[in-house]
Amino acid sequence: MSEPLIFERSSPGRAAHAQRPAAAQQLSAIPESLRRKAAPAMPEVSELQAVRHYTRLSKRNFSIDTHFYPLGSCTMKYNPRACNTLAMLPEFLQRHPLAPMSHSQGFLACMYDLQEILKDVTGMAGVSLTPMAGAQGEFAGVAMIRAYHRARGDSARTEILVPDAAHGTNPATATMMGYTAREIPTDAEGDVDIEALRAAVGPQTAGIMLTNPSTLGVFERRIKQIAGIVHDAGGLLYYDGANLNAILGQVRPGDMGFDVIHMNLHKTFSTPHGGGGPGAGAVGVSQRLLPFMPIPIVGKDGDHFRWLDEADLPQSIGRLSTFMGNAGVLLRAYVYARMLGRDGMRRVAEYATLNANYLQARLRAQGFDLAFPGRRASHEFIVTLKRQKQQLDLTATDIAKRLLDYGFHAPTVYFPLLVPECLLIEPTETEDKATLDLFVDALVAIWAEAKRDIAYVKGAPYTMPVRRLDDVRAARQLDIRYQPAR
Amino acid sequence: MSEPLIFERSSPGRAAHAQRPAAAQQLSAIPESLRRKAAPAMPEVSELQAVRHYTRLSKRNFSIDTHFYPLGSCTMKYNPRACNTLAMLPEFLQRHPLAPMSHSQGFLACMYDLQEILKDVTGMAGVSLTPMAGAQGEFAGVAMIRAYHRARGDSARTEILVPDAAHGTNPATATMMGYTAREIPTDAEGDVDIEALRAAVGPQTAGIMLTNPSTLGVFERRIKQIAGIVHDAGGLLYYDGANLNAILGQVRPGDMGFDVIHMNLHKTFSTPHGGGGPGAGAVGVSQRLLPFMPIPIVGKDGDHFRWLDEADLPQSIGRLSTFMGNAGVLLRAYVYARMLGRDGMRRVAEYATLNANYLQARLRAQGFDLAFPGRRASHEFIVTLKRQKQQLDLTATDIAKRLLDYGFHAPTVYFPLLVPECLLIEPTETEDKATLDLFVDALVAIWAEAKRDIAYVKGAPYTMPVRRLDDVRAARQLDIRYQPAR
Amino acid sequence: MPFIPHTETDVAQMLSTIGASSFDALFDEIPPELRCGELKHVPPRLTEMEVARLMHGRAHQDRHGLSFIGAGAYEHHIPAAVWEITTRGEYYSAYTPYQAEASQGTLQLLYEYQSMMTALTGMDVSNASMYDGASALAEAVLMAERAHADGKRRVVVPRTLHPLYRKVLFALIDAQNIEIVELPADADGRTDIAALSALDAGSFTCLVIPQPNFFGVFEDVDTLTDLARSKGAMVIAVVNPVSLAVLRPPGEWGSGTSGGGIGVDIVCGDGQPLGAPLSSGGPYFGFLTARQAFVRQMPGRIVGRTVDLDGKPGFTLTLQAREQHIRRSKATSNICTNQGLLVTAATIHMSLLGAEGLARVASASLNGTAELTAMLCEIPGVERVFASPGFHEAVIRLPQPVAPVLAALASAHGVLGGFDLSADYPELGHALLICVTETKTPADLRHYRDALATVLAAAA
Amino acid sequence: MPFIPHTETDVAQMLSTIGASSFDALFDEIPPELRCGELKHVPPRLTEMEVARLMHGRAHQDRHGLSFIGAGAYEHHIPAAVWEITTRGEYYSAYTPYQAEASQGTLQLLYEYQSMMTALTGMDVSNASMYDGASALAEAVLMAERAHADGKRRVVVPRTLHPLYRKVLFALIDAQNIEIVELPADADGRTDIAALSALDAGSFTCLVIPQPNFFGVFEDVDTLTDLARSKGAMVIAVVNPVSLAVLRPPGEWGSGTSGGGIGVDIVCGDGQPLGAPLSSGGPYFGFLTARQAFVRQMPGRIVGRTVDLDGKPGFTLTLQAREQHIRRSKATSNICTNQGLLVTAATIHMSLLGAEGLARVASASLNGTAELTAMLCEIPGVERVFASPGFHEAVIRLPQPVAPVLAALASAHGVLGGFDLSADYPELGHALLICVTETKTPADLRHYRDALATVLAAAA
Repeated sequence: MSEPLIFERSSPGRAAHAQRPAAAQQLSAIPESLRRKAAPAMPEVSELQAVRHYTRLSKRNFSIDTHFYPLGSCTMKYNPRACNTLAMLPEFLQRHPLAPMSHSQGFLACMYDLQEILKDVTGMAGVSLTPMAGAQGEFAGVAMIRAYHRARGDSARTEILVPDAAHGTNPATATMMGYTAREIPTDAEGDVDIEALRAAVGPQTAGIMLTNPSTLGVFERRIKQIAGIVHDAGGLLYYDGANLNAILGQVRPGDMGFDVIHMNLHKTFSTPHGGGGPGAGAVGVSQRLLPFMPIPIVGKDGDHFRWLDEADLPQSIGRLSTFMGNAGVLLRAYVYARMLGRDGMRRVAEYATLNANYLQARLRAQGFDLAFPGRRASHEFIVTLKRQKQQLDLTATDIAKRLLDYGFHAPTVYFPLLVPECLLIEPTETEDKATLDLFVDALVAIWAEAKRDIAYVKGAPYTMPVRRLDDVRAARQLDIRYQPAR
Repeated sequence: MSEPLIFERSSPGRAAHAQRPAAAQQLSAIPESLRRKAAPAMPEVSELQAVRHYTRLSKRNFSIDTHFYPLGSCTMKYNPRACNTLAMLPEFLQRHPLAPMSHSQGFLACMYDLQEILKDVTGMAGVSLTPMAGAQGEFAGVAMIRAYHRARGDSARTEILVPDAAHGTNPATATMMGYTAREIPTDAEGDVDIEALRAAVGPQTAGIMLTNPSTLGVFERRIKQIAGIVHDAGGLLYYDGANLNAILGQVRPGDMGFDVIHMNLHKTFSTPHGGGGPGAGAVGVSQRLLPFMPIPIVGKDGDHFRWLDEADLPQSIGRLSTFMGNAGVLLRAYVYARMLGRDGMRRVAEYATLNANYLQARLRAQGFDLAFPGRRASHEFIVTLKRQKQQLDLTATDIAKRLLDYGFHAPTVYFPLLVPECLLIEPTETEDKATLDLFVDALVAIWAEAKRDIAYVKGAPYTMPVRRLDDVRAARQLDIRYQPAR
Repeated sequence: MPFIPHTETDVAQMLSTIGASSFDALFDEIPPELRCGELKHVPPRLTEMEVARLMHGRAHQDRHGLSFIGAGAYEHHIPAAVWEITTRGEYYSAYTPYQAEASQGTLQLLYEYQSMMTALTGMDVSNASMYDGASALAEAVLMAERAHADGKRRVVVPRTLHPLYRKVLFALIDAQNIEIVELPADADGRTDIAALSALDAGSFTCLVIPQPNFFGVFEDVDTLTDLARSKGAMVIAVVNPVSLAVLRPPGEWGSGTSGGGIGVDIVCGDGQPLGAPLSSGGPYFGFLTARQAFVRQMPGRIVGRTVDLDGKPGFTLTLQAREQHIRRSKATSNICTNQGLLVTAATIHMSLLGAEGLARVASASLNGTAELTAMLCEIPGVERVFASPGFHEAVIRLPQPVAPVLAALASAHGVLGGFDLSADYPELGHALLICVTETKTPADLRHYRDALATVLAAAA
Repeated sequence: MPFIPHTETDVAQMLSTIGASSFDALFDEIPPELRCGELKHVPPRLTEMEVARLMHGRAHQDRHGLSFIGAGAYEHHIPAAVWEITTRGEYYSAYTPYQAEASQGTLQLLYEYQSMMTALTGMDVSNASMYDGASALAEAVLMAERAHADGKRRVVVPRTLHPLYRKVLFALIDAQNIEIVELPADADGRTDIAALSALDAGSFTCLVIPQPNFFGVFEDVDTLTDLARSKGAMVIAVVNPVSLAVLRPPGEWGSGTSGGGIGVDIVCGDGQPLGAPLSSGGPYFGFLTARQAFVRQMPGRIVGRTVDLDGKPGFTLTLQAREQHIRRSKATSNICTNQGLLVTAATIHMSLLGAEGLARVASASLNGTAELTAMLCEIPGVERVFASPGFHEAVIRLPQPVAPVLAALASAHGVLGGFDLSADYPELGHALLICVTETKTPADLRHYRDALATVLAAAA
C-alpha cells in the first residue's frame, strides 16, 4: 500500500496542539514591511497523523537493524544501541556548544579520550575531531598538505595524485583545494602501477591520496616503496580512512608512512549512517603537520580540559564547522571505542577479513568470477559479472535489484569504475556465518533464475513498495517538491 | 518472508558480550547439591542478531502507530510519545519502590496529583491507584463491596448482578470474590430490563456491576432508577470504567449513583496496550467505601507526601501488588492528564462520540444494519451482519480478516455475545475524518467482494505474514514452547 | 485540542451527516440533570514542553544515591537495545493479539518467551505472563486448588516468603475460603522442616517454597518438596528467575529417581530482574510455569504454534476456553490483560544475556552480597544474622535501631542502605536486609562500609 | 568479543573453507614489518554497564543551569515523538538511499523535507541537506561563483554575520582564490548600506545577507537585495528557519514588481532550530535552497519523484551527475554524506509544529528576548546597545568586563548568561549577546535579572 505525502494528510487549521506554545502570535515588534504575508505551505496534521505517517514511512526502508547490507566501501556494521542511548543522555543533549568550560568537563573528557584512542589506532601524532564527514576530513587533510607546502614557501606543487580506483571524493577534494587531480593506473593485480607513479611524481607533486587496502579490496603491498617515491619527490601521503575497518589493530597508517589520514567514524566506529548522514571525519596527522590541524581540538592542562583554538594553533587551516563538528556522533564513536577496547579493535579487522575471505571463497566455489582471483580479500572483495553480462545479459543492477526480493541489500555496484559489472562486497565483522551462507544461496539462485528467465530477473524487485524506478524520467521531468494543485 | 525463532539463530558459545558482566561464574558459595547441572536452553545470539530479530518481528504487528484500530470496548487511541519519554526519565526508572520518602517526593507528588484528577473526573470521594489492570480494579471494587457488607455484619448477600452484555471479567470477578454472578437481561433498545432487575434484587444482592454506556454502545438512560432499585435493596453499584472515554467530562459515575468504579487507564488515559499489557485499573469510591480502599495510597501532610498503609486504613481490603501497582503506567497517565487538562477531558468524550456517531451514520447510509438503530451511539456502536450471514454466508470473522488486507485492524467481533455476527466499532477521538471515510469505503468494498466471490473473502487475509490460522489445531496439537530436535 | 485531529470544517460536516446540531445533541440520551459542569480540580492543560519541565524537575527531586535495597526488586543492568526496541510503536501501541494474522510479531515473541521460561524453570508449560510476582503466586495457589479439588482449601506458606507476597496472597484469596498456614523459620533463616513434618498428611493442598527466600538464604528445597509430596500436597516454587541460571530448577527439586528430582508442580515469581527497570515498583511482570498436566488450569494467555491455510507455520492465542472473555463466571481467573510490554523487554533481555550472561549476573550478585556482608561485619557491633551465603540479599544486625541509621546514611552519604526488617521480623532485632547486584563496584561497597562506620560511630 | 557473532566452530569452518590456517594468514599480504603490536593507549574494553556508568557520570558533570546563550544554536522544545521515531532502526541504521526501491521511506521523507524548506524560504528547489549552517554558506558562495562564472571571484560579507560563519567561510573557500570583502555595521547594528553603495557595480559576485543578523537585529533586506542586484551581483540569504514562519521569506526580498520582491538567488542557514538538540554543537544540518535556474549548480543530494515499471509513483535520488561519485574532480562539491538523520528529525518536527507552531515559537522567542532585555536594562549601568527589537538575540552592555560576570553568574546562580562579544566585537565595549526562546518562563527571566543585579552589585 502506498503512503500519501504528509501534505496530502494536511487540513487547514489542524494541529498537534500539545507541541505549540500556548500563546498566539504577537508580532508587533516586527516592522510591518518585514512580516510574512502568507503562512508557508507546511503540513497541518495531528500528532497521531505525523507519528503514523513517519512510522509507516520507516517501514519502507532497509536498514542494518532489519537487513544484511554487504555494501562495499561503506562498512555497514551493527550500530550498538548503547552508543545512541548514552550520547542522548539529557545533559549531553542540553549542553550548549558555547557553554563555559566549567560546564563542559564531562563532554571534553570524552573528546580528549577519543582523540587519544584514535591517535593510537592510526599511529599518528595528533587528531582533530572537527570534520563533519569523510569528505570534510579529506578536505582538511589536503588543506593541511597545502598549508604545509605554503609554510615552506613551496608554491610549485599543483598536483595531487589519485589512483584510478579511488573514491570520487578524492579527486573532488583535490579540485576544491585548487589542485589538479592526476590519475595513476592500477596494475593487473590491483596494486598501484609503480612505474606510472615514478613517471608522475615531480616537483609539482603536492601529495598522493591512497586508501589501503584499496577500493579494489586488496592490500597495497608496496606501500613503503610508494611512500618512498612520493616523499623523495617532496610530496606527502594522504590516507583515505574509508577502509580502516580492514586493518584496525593490525597495521597503522602512521607506520606505513602516511602523513595525514581521515577516518570515517560512521564506518569504522559504527556510528549510524542515518539514511545518509551525519558522518564524522576525524583527521590524524604526523608530527610535521601538527601545527596545521583544524580547530578546535581538546587540550588538557593538568586535570582540566579546554579547547585549543587560533591562539594555540596560529597556523591552523581554521574552522570547518560553526562549533566543533558532529559532537553527538563523536560521543557515539567514543562509547563504541570503549566497549571494543584494546583487543576489540584488533578483532574488528580479523573478523571483517575472515567474513570477506569466506564469502569470496564460497562465491568462487560457486563459479562466480573474482576481479582479483590471485589476491587475499581484505574486508571486501570484488565479483565481476562480465561473463554473465555477455552470456545472459545479467547485469550488476539486475543482481542488485533481485537481491532485494531475497531480503538482502545489494552490494555496491559499478564501483570501482574500472571493473566491469562489478559487485563490491563488504560483509563486516558483525554478520554471522549463517547470514553469509544465505547470501551465497541467494546469488546462486538468482544466477539460476537468470539462466531460466532473464526477463523475470530484469523485472525485479517484485516485493518492495515500488518496482524498478525510472531514473531518467526523474532527471528529465524534475519533480523535487510538492506543489498543491491550485 | 518468515522469521525463524530466536532459538534457531542460536549457536553454542555465541553471545552478546558487551552485555555480560566480565567476570566468569564463580559459584563456590552455592552448595553443590543446589547448583544447576546443565545450562537452561536459552538462545545464544549476538547483539545484532537479537536486535535484528526483534526489530523484524515488530514489523509483523499492527499497532496504533501504524494502523487504525476500531476495536470496540478497547479505546485504542493515540498514545502520546511524551508520556513514554517522561515516564522513562532515568531518575524515575532508577527509583526503588522501597526508597525512603526523602527520595520519593517527586514521584509521590505525581501520584497524589493523579489521584486528585481521577477523583474529579469520576466524581468519587477517594481513589487508589494500585490495581494493576482493569480486572484487578474490578476485583478491588467487588472486594470493597464485600468488605462493606461484612463490616456491617450483613452476611446474607451472596449475589452480584451482571447484565448479559457485560464484559467477561465482570462475572469472573464476582466468582473470584465468592459471589454468584446473576445475569440480568437487556431490553430491545439496549437498556437494562428494569422489571427483570426488580425481580432479581433482594436481601441476597451484594451489588450490581454496570458499565455506562454499556457494551452495547448506548447510554443506560434509567441509571438513576437502577441505582434507586439496587440501593433500596441494600446493594451497591459498581461502575466498570471500560467505557469511561465516552463520558469523560460529561457525566460522572459518582453523580449517577455509583459507589465504586474502576478505570482502565490504558484506555481512557491512553497508556500503551503494549501487545496485551500492562494495564492500570485505578479504583474510585464514594464516601462509604473510603475505609476499604486497597493500599498503598498517597497522602499529603502539609507539603510532604507519604504512603498511607495498613496503619492508616485498618479496614483496607489490603495489598493487590507487591509494591504499588504499575507505577510507570501511572506516570504515563499523569502526563497525559496534564496535557489534556480540564477542557481536554471534556473534548475526549465529545470527539469520541462525534466519530462514533459519524461512522454509524455513514455505515447506516451504506446499508449496514445497526444493532440499535434507534439509539444515539456513545463512543462505540454495533453493526450486525446477521443479514449478510444469511444471504451471503459473510461472517464477522470474514470481515475482520479481510479488513486487515485493507490496512485496518478489525473491530471487536462476537462481543457482546447477545448480538449475532456483531462488529463493535469504536473509532476514538484521535482518528481523523479521512481515516473514518476510508474505513467505510473498505467495509463497502468487502461487502461488494462478498457478493461477487464469497470464497475469496473467506480466504482472507492475503497480505499478512500468514494467512488464516488454524485455531483448532493450535488447541488440539498443543505446541506452546520450542523443543529443539534431539 | 491536544491529540484531536478535527478541523472546524470536519466537525460541521460530521454533525451534518449525523443530523445533530451540536456536540451537546450527541449526549441527548443522558438525563440533563446528570451532566457535570466544569471539572474544577483538573488543572488547565500544559503543553508538552511545560509538562516535560515539570516532570524533569520531579524526577530530579528523586535522584537516588547508591542503593543497596533489594527486597524483591533488583537493580540490574538492562542493555540499551531492550527498551529501544520494546518501545517501538509496533510493540508499544499494539493491542492484545486476538487478530493473530496481524499480530505475528507479538505472538512469536510470546512463544519464545514461554520457551525461555520453561527452560529456565524446568517446567513444561508457561503462560504469557501475569501482573507481578505476588499476584502470580496467588494465581498459582488458586490453580493448585482447582487442580487438587478435594475440598481441603489449605495452603502452607513459610514465614521466609517475602512479607509483601504474603499480604498480597491473603488479599487475593481471602474471599475464596482458603486457609493460610504459616510455617516458622529456623535459626538459619530457613523454613523449619520440623514444623512441616508435623502437619498431617492430606491436611493441606499445597506448599509454597521460596528459593532463595526473602533473607537471601537457600531453602532445603529437596527435603521440602519430598515432604510435601509425601503428605499428598502439591508444591509451588517462588523463585528469582536470574538465580535459575545457576540454581537447580524447580522442575528438578526433590529426590526423584532419574538424575533430577521429580520436581514441583507450579513455578512462579517476579520477572522484574529480567529487563524491567525498578521504576517505583512497576510495571513488572509475574511468570507462571507448570507441569503439562495442569495446562488447562492455568490462568492467563497462552500462545501456540499452528499452521495457516497454506500450511505455513504461524502463532495464535490458544486454549482460550479457560479465559474470562469466553468462560465468564467459570473462567480460571478474571485476568484479562497481561504485562505484554514487559515480557517483550524480558524476551529481548534474555536473548541478549543468554544463559551464561544470566549466570554471570547471578554469580556477581551472589559474590558481591557476600563481600559486602563480610565488609560490613568488620564494623564493631555489626554481625551477620544467618550463617549461609546470601543470594542477592543478606541479613545483618546493627547495634542500634535501623531506621535512624538508614536515614543518616541516605542524607549524609547518599547511601540507601537496605530494607529495615524490624517491623516484619521483630524477632530478628535491629535487622537490615542488604542487597548487592552486578551493578556495584568494589569502590561502592567500600563507600557503604565507610559510611556505615561513620554513622554508627557518630551515634554510639 | 563484543558485537562479533562467530563461535569457535564457525571460525574453524570458515578458515578451512578459505584454506587459511589462522587469522594471521589472512593478513599475509601485509609486509610483516608493518604489523603493529598491542595498542597501548587504547584502554581495555568496558561492558555496556560499565561504560553506561562512566557516561552517566560525565553527563552529570555538565548538567547545565538556566541557559541564555544563543549565538547560532538555540534551545527549543522538541516534541518527544521526533527522536523516538528518528531513532527507529529503519531510519537510524539505514544507508544513503542509492537502492531506491529499498529506501522509499527515507526518499519520501527527503522529498517532503525539500518541499517544506522551499515553502519556508520561498525558493524553488532544495537539496537534501548540508553539514551545518556555516558550511552550507560556503557551498552557497561556491555555487554562486559557478553560476556567475565571469572571473570576478569576490564575495561581500557583512560584519553582522556570525563571526564563526565568517571563519568557516574563509577556511572552506580559501584555496579557491576568492576574495572576501567585509562590510561594516552601522550604529544600529545593521549592515552599513552606504558601504555597500560605495562598491563598484560589477566588482563582486555576490552579497551575503544575514536575517536576523548575529546581533538579532533585522537587516534592511529589501534595500540590500536591490542594491546588490543593481550592481550585478547575486544575493545569498543566511536565515534562521524558525524566523521564516513570521518574516518575509528571502524569495520575496527586494522591491520587485508583483506583490513580493524579486527575491534572492540562494538561501542557506542552520537547521538546528528545527528539531536538533543543542548537543555541544552537532550534529546539526545546513539547508540550501535556490531558484530553479541554479538547480544544476547545487551541491549535495536531491530527491525527485518519478514512476516505477508499473507507472506507480516513487522516489529516487536525481541529478546525480552533479555529484562526486559520478563526476569526480568536476563535481559541484566533494560533499558525500549529508545530515540525513537530522533531516529526518527536522521533517517530523516541522510536521508536528506546522507553520502556526513555528510562528508561535518565533513570537515567543522574539517577545521573550525583548522582555529580558528590558528587565536587565533596569539594572543600573546595564544598557541596550542597539535600538531595534532583537529576534532570539539582543546585545546589552555591562558596566564591567563580561567574562568575570558570566563566571559569577554560572557558579553562584546557575545562570549561563550569554555569549561574550568583546573578543569578536571589541568596538562594542563590554557587550553581551543574550538569547531567550520559548523555553523560558517569566520566572526564569526574573531569576536572571536578580542574579545579574546581585553579581554586578557585588563587583561594583
